[in-house]
Amino acid sequence: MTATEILFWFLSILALFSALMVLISKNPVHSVLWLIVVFFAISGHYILLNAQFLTIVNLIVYAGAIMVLFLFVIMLMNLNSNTEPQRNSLIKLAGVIGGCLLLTVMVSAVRSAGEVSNNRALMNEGDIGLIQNLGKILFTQYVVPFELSSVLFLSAMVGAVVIGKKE
Amino acid sequence: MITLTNRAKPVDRKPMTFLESIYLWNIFKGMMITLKHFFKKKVTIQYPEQKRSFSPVFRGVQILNRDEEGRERCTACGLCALACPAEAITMEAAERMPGEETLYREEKYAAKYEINMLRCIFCGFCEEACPKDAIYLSETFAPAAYNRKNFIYNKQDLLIPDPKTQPEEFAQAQGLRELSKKKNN
Amino acid sequence: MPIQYYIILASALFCIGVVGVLIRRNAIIIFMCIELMLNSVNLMLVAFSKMHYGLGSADNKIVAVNIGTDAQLFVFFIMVVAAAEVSVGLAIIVMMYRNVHSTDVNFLNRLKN
Amino acid sequence: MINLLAIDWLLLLEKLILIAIVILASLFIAMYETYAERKIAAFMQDRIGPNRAGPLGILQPLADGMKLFFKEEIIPNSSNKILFVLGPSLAMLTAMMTCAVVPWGGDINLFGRTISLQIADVNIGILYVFAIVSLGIYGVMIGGWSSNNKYSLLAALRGASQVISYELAMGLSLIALLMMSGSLSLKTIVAQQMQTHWNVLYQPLGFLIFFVCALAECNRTPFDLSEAENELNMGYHQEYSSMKLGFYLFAEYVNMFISSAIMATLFFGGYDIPFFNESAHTDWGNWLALLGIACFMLKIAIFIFLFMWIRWTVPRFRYDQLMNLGWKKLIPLALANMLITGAVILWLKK
Repeated sequence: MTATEILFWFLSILALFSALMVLISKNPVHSVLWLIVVFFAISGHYILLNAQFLTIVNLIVYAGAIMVLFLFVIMLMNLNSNTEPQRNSLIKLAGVIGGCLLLTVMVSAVRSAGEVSNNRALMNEGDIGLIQNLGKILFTQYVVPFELSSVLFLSAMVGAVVIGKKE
Repeated sequence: MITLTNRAKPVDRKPMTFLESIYLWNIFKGMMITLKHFFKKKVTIQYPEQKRSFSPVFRGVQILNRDEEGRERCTACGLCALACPAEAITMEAAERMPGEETLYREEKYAAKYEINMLRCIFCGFCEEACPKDAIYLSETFAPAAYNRKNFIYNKQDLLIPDPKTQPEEFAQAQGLRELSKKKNN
Repeated sequence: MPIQYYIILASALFCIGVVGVLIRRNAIIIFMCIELMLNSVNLMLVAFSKMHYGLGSADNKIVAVNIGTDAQLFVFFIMVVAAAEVSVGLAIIVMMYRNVHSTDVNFLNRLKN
Repeated sequence: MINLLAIDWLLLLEKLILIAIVILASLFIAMYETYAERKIAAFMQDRIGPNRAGPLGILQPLADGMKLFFKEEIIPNSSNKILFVLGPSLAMLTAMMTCAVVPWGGDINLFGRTISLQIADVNIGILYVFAIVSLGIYGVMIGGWSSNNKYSLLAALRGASQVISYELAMGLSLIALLMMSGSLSLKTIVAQQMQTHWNVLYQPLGFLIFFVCALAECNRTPFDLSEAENELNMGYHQEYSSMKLGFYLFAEYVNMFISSAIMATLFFGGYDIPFFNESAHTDWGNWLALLGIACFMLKIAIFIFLFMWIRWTVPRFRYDQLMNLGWKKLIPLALANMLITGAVILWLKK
């Protein structure tokens, strides 16, 4: 076991456990906090894959902005475990079984794909994830999508304001 | 409009310009004022060590006066109790026995003299009403106490020390009366 | 790290997201599960990008500089879209809460009839 | 892949010692910031401030800390217990995490090793600071929500929206700076400023916007809406007592220290000694590094004084004024600053 492997297993288990806790927690605020832990674990994976830019963007965008918005909305509505609507257990069971089946299909697909399983993801090396390389590509090859996404952002902002406004 | 001083400025309700609305210049002016105060002389009085002198018209806790020979001046006439708007003063009169001439100045004296400091409003009417110069408002305040009983001052608390037998305490009492020591032990 | 570990981890996260969408009734939690699914896809994309980079650099050192960057930029764009989506989606949920005083998706079936 | 045995243990030890020193130093400085705050407040109000504990009152922070420690700890019955404890610890954690990327000084030589006085020189330094700052709001939000108190909740919501709004302007004001430096690493930015001039000379507007946003991010007056005493009863930490309250207050002071350090690093040359050519005096060795640290601390102290000076001068903004300032004034200004900087850089390159 190298340090990287230990970290990989730790982060994976943390991610899966907290993703499960997102589902299990009755209180929406707890769900949000567990989801933040998932995002941290995924950011940790990005660090292991030497994708530093994505690590930090993931933290800023997801943990720093999106989840704050979620938390904000939940606090504004004052939701807690008492007001939480529950599905009946039959539907829950059906959902869990469906999810497990999906997972089984995916895992078996991966196992049967022989050529992929020989490949490895490079850890701790390869500097394509560094901000300098990504920036160069982003502002040359991908400059049109980049500008389009900024337009998308602007329209989303306007849309949110229009929807949220009291008439 | 007639103004009291020529410093009054009419309220201006113009909408702010952009430069005004980022507040920078005004904040800078305000900060210069606080900086000026930063280097000013401090007005703090270090209380238990330093004490601030009372104003000459300060009306503090009452004292019962004695004459030059150390006799009590009060004759228990009751004018102070009558003048008192808060009804804080009660007294009982007694007649002077032979042999007590060194203690009391007149033939009648106050056997019991109480002022309820919780009622007293320190208006000074008792001092004005007294025909014998027996009650004065001193230049100190009534100290804090833990229960109500201690705020009812009796004659022993109010009388200033005898100038003949206790000249030092008398001199001190003319300045400040240390009631706190007596009351809170 | 073998790539299938990442694939399995990402698909497990994705399935947890799917289950969450199926079993919860709170619109906000459902929304969060969608974010979880997006994130699992992101993780997979980054892992694949590093895999391709590794393969490319083994074949040819000179071309290898940019191999795999597009996957990471895709992740970046997914994050952009997710942020936009959240701002609109949460505005919708707030509006819904204002109208029906609940975030239960079962109250949202009024278009049926 | 790194093998466990192949880790440079000496480097690890060195970094651990550095982390310990930095954390202790920032706690110590935060402690004396409370003292400085009281003294400066007093001086600006023509008083003399605390002067009983020790000579000139310099033991006052210890006394305050002791008091907080010995106070009764109250956890409200209807609060969410776990989150109630988590809130202040998160606030403290995020406050302390930022100091990892600040370069505290140049290199020093000890026992034949060259030790860099920076915990981690990551090439995404500024973005890391941003990430941690944006996480800092969780302490406030969780604390405010879990107290189960209307005032705390209102304050937490206010604080969250304030921090999110001002983060935008902060980021935009920094983009102009990054366009000039071309690097996100704080150490590189300092090195560049050592060779040329301080960034504040090129980016005065950017600095001003950054400074205002830093005030807002630290919840300092005039932007302390989330802890407004007279409107919200102390704000989000109303239900807190004892050392948990102390953590919140302490985190605020640590934040102030760190943001002063960041500002000094980005705009005022970090550990650069003004009007002094370091590269000509490399033979001074460790003394040069120590002088640099002293200079850096001096700059930080000036910023902290500025923070306090503003606190005791400017009254609190109204909530709509705060949002107006953030969205309608600072963000357009920052955008304009960015455009102008970009245009000038293009023009100079031609």
